[in-house]
Amino acid sequence: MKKQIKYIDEIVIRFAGDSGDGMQITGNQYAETSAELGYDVNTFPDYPSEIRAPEGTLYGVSAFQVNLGSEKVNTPGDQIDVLVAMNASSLKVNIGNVKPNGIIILNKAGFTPKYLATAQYETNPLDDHSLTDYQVFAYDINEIINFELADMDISPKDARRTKNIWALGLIYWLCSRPIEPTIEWLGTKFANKPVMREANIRVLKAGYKFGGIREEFAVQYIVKKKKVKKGTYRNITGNNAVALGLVAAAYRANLPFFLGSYPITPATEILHYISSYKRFGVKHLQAEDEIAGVISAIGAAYGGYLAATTTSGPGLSLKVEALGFAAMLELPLIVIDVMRAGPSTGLPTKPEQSDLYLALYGRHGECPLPVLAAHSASNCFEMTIEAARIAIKYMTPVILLTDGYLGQGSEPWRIPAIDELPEIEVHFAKDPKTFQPYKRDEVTLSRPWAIPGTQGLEHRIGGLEKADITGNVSHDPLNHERMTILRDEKIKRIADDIPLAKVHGEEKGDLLVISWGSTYGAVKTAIDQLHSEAKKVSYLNLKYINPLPKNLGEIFSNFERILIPELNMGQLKHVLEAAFLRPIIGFNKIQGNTFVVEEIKDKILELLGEAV
Amino acid sequence: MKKQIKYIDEIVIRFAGDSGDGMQITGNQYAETSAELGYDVNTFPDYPSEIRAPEGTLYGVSAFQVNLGSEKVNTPGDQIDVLVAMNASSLKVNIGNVKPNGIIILNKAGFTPKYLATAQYETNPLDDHSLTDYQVFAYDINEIINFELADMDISPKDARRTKNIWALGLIYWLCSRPIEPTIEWLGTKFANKPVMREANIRVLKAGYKFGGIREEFAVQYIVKKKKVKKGTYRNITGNNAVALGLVAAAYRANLPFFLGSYPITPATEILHYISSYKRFGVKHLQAEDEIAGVISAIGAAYGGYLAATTTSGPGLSLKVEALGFAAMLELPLIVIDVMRAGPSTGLPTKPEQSDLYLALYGRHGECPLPVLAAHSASNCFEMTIEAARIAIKYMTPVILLTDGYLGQGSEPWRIPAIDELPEIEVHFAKDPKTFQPYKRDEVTLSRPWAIPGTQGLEHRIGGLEKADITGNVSHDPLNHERMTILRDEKIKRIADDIPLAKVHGEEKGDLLVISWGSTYGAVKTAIDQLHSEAKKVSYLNLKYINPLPKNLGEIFSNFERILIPELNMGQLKHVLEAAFLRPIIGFNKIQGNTFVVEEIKDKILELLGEAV
Amino acid sequence: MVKNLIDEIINIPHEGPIEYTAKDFKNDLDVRWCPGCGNYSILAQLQKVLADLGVAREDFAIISGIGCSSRFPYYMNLYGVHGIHGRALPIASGLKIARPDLSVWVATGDGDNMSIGGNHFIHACRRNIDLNVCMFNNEIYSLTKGQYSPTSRVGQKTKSSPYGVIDDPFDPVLLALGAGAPFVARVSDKDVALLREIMKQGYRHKGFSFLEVYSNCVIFNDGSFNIFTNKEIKDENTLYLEHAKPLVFGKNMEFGIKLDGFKPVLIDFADGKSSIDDCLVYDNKDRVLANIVANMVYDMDLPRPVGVFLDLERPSYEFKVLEQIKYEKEKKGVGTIEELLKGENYWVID
Amino acid sequence: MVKNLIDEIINIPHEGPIEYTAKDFKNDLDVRWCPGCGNYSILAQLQKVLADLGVAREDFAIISGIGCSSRFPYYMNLYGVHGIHGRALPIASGLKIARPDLSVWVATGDGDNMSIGGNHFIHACRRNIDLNVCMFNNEIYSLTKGQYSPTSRVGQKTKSSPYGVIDDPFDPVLLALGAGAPFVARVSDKDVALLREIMKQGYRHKGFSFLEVYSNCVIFNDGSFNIFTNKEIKDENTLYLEHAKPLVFGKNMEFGIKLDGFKPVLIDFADGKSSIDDCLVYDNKDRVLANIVANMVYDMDLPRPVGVFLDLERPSYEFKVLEQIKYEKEKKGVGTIEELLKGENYWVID
Ligand SMILES: Cc1ncc(C[n+]2csc(CCOP(=O)(O)OP(=O)(O)O)c2C)c(N)n1
Ligand SMILES: Cc1ncc(C[n+]2csc(CCOP(=O)(O)OP(=O)(O)O)c2C)c(N)n1
Ligand code: SF4
Ligand code: SF4
Ligand SMILES: [Mg+2]
Ligand SMILES: [Mg+2]
Repeated sequence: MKKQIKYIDEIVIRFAGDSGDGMQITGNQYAETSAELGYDVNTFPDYPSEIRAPEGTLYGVSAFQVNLGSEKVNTPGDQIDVLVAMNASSLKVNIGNVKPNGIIILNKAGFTPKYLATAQYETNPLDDHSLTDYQVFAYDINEIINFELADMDISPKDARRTKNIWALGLIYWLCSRPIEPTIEWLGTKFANKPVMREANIRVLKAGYKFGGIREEFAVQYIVKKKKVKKGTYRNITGNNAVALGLVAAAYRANLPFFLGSYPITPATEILHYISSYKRFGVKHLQAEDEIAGVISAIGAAYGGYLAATTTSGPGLSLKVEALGFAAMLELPLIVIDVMRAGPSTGLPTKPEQSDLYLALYGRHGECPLPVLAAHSASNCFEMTIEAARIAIKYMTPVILLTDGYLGQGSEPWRIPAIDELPEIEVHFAKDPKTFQPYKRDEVTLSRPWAIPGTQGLEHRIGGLEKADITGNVSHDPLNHERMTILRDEKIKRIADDIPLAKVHGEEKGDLLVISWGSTYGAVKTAIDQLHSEAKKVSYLNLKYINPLPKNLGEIFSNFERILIPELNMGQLKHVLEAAFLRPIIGFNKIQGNTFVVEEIKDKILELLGEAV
Repeated sequence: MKKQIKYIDEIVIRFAGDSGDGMQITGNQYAETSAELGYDVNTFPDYPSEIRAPEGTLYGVSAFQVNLGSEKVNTPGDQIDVLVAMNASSLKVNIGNVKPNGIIILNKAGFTPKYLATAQYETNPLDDHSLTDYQVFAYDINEIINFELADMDISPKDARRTKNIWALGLIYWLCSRPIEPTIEWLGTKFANKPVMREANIRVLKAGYKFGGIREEFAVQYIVKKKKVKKGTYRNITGNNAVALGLVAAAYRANLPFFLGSYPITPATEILHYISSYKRFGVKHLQAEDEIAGVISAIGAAYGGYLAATTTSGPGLSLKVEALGFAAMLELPLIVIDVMRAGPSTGLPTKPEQSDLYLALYGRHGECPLPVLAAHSASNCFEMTIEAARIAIKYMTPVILLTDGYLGQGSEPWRIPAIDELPEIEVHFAKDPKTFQPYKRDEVTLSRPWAIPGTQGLEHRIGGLEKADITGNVSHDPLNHERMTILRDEKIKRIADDIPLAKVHGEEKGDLLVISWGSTYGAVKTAIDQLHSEAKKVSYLNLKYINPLPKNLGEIFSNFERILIPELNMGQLKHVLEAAFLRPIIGFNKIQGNTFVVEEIKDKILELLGEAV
Repeated sequence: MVKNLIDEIINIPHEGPIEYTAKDFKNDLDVRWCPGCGNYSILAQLQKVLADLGVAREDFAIISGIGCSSRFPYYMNLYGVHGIHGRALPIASGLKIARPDLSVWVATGDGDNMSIGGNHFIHACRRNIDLNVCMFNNEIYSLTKGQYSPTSRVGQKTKSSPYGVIDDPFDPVLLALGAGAPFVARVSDKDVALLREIMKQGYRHKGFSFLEVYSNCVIFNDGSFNIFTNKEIKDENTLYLEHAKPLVFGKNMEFGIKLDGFKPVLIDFADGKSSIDDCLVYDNKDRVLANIVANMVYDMDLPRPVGVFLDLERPSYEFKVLEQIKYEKEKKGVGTIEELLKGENYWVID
Repeated sequence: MVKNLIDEIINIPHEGPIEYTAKDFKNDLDVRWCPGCGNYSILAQLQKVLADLGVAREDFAIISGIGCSSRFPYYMNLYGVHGIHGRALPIASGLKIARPDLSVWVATGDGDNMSIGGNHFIHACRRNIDLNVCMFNNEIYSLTKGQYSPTSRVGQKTKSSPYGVIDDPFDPVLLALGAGAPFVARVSDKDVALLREIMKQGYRHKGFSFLEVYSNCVIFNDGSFNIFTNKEIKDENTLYLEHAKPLVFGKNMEFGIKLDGFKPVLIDFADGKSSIDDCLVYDNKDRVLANIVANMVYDMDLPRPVGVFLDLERPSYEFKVLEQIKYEKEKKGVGTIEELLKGENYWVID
């Protein structure tokens, strides 16, 4: 049957089903194979906080969204082009985000009265004409599969578990994509389960063929290929990128690496990755709690390791005392906070940017620390290395903020060559004649790093105030003031050592929009679109929050108004208002999810006086 | 012998000696008896962080300073009129603060070569003419005492231990004060040790007589009596006042009281007091750590108690996660932070005001809490009750900041009649028909307090985000935003319920000086003095830091310049700059001690363009 | 007399009879555990047990930390607090000290209670506040999707130990005994009758009672207690401790445990040389014996003891608080607020 | 080969002979404990012991928390960290995992280690990192001027228990055993020879070793260990445990301990009915026996056992970390950074 081919620039597909339906794995496979073909891809998994919620419930819906484009895509996409929904609840939860005339592929087996009831549908949406605005393709996928696998010795339950792969096959057809990479993947995945391997490969092929055969599928799409820079690529989530960044930084510093951590959503994957790097010589301790996690890292740093701790909000709250201690010891330490919606337990699986205050101000006593923010999954790699560089050079804990959206979302990443990575210089103290534990470098104000095992440098450090230079305990009033100022000044001087902030768009003007962390995706996309519509709005992405880039004040003075969209009640706004004593316009969303591009565009247009 | 009598307004006396010399007890007794005579008194103990440092060392000096005046005295005094120094180190450490021509009473027995060596004196100050600017009275007090007690069956060691009391007797003579109250006190103190009782009483009398007999004492002082408001008075430290405030607040709320705490300098005395209040029906738990301290208080609050936790910086750092939890539960809780010099262990026995950031911003997620500050020892009582009132009315944790200076310093306090204290209304929910765990009061936005044991109100609360009104767990995005805003708005509304800020001096003008917490004493005194010199400077004491008094912005707009002296690097300055987007002049001291009046005066005069 | 608003509430008589069925302790929220999760059984048993205690429903409180297991309070129609991770015991302690009139229960996990909450746990054991603690031990962190816990076994492969766990686990019973807990018990999720019986015994015990429940996590650690729960083999692998009864076990009670010196030794009655009379008669009032028997976990050839290891009574903490208050009031008189504010050294100016 | 700056330092040979006297381990800071404090003795013994171990001074590290006792590192001329309250063990754990080449010692107090640091303590016990922990037990919080600690006795009056402590204390030895510590010992500050001997034994033990030292606080809890330190009476109140030796005690070794079943019983050789041959021969490789003997603290009629309760060897944690790394490297090849960054699913565009 001859089908029409449509060339498009982007396509957003969302796979939705029960927690047990394998939607995460399906979405992930689709994203991986897409990226390998050279598309740009941005993904986000969206799953319930219950491990395995009861079948068919609204809160049990698990989804995985993939935005695939020929150009750089910075978000998983606002609105859905193609929704795959394995049951009634999956339809109900997601229908609101499907584009008008969008494609919806449904499994009829998930629309029995039982499923309709758990989805709290009064009438069956397949019959009640509520879906007329969409292109709906509904099949009893279970039955199709049974038919396909009829000759195999496979239990009905196992057969049913392949339905995600059938849908994937159909999607491949729809997007004119080869199925071979996935066949290969299924081969490895089920290497030890030949029956499941065969079943899955069969239904993948069947799904693919289904699109070609059935009349109702009249159009096939081809997403144009982008030109990509030469190089080696992989798909990467922010959490994976952090794990790699940590090890790469240690490598560049010629140090071994230690992680002290305690599991917590959505940061745990970093611990998982690190714990699997044994043959890369990495050490870690899954500690008894967050306090022991960070404190053991401090112990390792004292021993000369590049050391880190990884956590999310509640964990960061528990590490507060330890961070003050590390600041006083002036030892390097990387603290990764993968932020989630708070306060308290809050919405543990949802992203938010509300730990900024805690990162900046959350220690007793005068205790400033550098705070950085990563803005995309792959940028997590770079910023982790940057955090390590600063930590070592300035002998200080550094807090790097990411969030659940960055940590678990993925995008393709060009793997840098090792010598593209910044070199990190470490000079352990060695000379007993000149060594003084708190004698500072004149430029950086950092103290020497002297590690046990070095003959003649035996010295004691601790949390009590210490005398300038010697590091002995000191109760002298003026010394305390001097040391407090020195510690503060040391952090301030980092501003001389970080890149200036860069404005995109006009250097001077009416409106400057600032993104930080994960708002980057939506804001950058919105700005790109507005720029292509010739709107006058400038833009800046902030990666260094303490200290701020040195030119920020000057940049600000060039704009009438500043807008900061944030996933919180205006924390960065507050910080920058205090820093520059001028009002900033906040745009805040506290809904446990990120901005969509349209929201940002609308807000900017509103400010530009253009009704939307 | 006829002596000259001089009438004076104020006298600052400092008792200094080894940790074992009983200086704290002597100073305290002098202060107590002074206050009972109707003087105003302000004291500050200044002791080493070592429990019992080696004899005669510089760091082992323990001192107690008392400022006694006919009018209100707000500080323990900048400069010393009379120094009692029991050994060479005590002289060396304190001489810098003695007024020119001030009186110095020395124990020669503390100036042997051994003591001179530990004090690191090259030459003996008694002989080297270095003390010519002072009125020095040096005696071998040990010998005098041996003589006085020669006929008693007392060990030389015990005899020597009375030397502080001899000095006290001499001071009483010098200030023309009766010794009877102290004789009575010695009688009780040594009720079971008749020998020590007799010895101490004898030397007290001997010291007193000594002044009268010896020629070199030509002048006796009389501090004029102030007119004091009628009432019952006692001397009180800030920590004692907090303990009383907690129990009084519970009484006014018709609730029992619970304290969950863990010892930490300089807050521990609050725990000591509370633990001694058993016959007042108070309960407490000395917990295994700070976390269990605050969490057990949350448990008791859930059970309907007025509950509190008391700590200092490192402990507050540990309570961060728990405070976010309490904020989410919306239960009343009083958190007392007796601040000390940080960061980390810092200078544990020294005051500082550097926990303000932590109190305001130190929680992950969006989690604002009310923050109050007490400004004098006795004001700790009032502010504790105020913290309780707000906690209960708004169903929220409230942080009250005091510091080591307030906590351990003392002043006379007119004991209020019970009905002078604010009434605190508690309405436990009772009606199953209308009860909803998160249905808010329309005015205060606080949720009902429903305690176990109430039939029909069984409900669950926890740290996960909850649905508006029902309090069920909710992952709904818009609900999370609504609840975040409601929690924030609730705290903001407290501004409608607290006193407006009050300006002392002109309502409009060039310079407004702001004090908070323990800077009150020095700032208030400086301002009073400047006002009496007709200087144009206005003044305001800030007791509510979150939310701020509603009229603060208006007040600020009436002044060209604002000055905030703080014992930190400018935390309140930063907060108010952010709030009002205008520059504020900071004046900072980070030396583990408070401002002296002169420093503040000088700074103000400098700003007023009057050279000093 | 000082007014006390809490007493006013406590003193309101309960309306209607105090007669319940398990259903009265359920609420209408969906239980969000995975189908087949061992926690369901524990929930069902506790609902049955509480219904039988003759305590008014409003006089219970159920407290937890964070974890799959710690969702427990949401599924009970009681006063409840879903705490933060590791802090169930301090919440419960504060509540019980404040409100000795309540029956306070704690639901916690092996991670919640033995990892981040370990300090509170050992202190609760020694402090002896009258709490009833059920620890759902699935030997894994489930809510965070499968990392090893302090009770996971050496070699166990989990998401955070892809090459196998290398730290030795706690034995919860031995830890509780070492920390001084007066009531210590163990049972598996499948032994529903015994589970109910021990819950009741824990309730009757006035003081801290600790119950470790083996709970099967079907997702992240399925089958880890199979040998103690699988009908075919559990009898030969499980030793039920009963006070004042000889230690016998096996499908047909064909085995026994005797002491050789202080070493528990397995005897097979079939060998003709020994009989039930040689068996150790268990005494759950003896903390040394509890320790000896608890140490059997280290010997893989011996059956796993379950039941009540120790059941000692000593005055509970919250009771001693009240006693101390009473004593001081009797000794020096009930304190008034006026007296408190005045202190000992006051003076009057008029 | 990947460059490793730490190895470069470790590989620098020690200059000069490794021969020390105690003085080499002192530094010139004033020791700021009260005259008469029991801590002095512990300090002196450790300085002597370390001098004798044949370890280069720079290869020691001494870690503490906060308390009078935790000032310890300041008085040793070694690498040292004066930690924060309760956190000595995690600092030491991180250090030792990172640097197995170091000999890591921990000085801590009963408050630091058993109160706020209790969780780290029990986890360190089970995890078995090769640390040598000396806990200075003075049964009080001294640095904060005298509040009761988790080892204070019931009824003890302190600043925070003016009417007497009401919670039962931990016995540190029992807690350590319950938590799975492989090496557990107790000694008093005054028993200097034994103190040194046990410190050495702890050093030789490859794994976690825990030593409780009774240390007299002359200011806030003077004399609390009098019956175990006072020359007149200590002999009849102290039982020295020696491996493979019968348990005898008394001024003239006139008493012994035998087991009656599993109960330790005092025997008086003077009664003519019993002799040294009836005495229990101690075996510090048996954790059950260690428990039985440790439980003697609850019987006031029995002497207090001191010495090494348990001395079991099992592979230490940091050793197993290395083993696991080695195994994985051997199995799958040493990983390179390029390989790590590329991962398993990469593609090349050219
Ligand atoms: C302070 C903090 N740290 C970590 C977490 C993440 N976390 C939630 S539950 C859990 C482990 C739960 O294990 P367990 O108590 O055994 O419960 P289970 O899910 O196995 O029933 C962890 C680490 C958290 N919520 N809070
Ligand atoms: C986080 C924190 N909480 C509390 C304190 C106060 N504090 C210092 S030492 C100490 C107790 C020390 O007791 P112990 O470990 O027995 O030492 P000792 O002084 O008796 O030798 C306490 C509570 C602190 N410094 N930090
Ligand atoms: S993940 Fe495991 S413990 Fe959690 S609900 Fe599912 S089966 Fe139960
Ligand atoms: S207070 Fe006690 S423990 Fe502290 S130094 Fe003095 S005697 Fe030693
Ligand atoms: Mg578990
Ligand atoms: Mg102690």
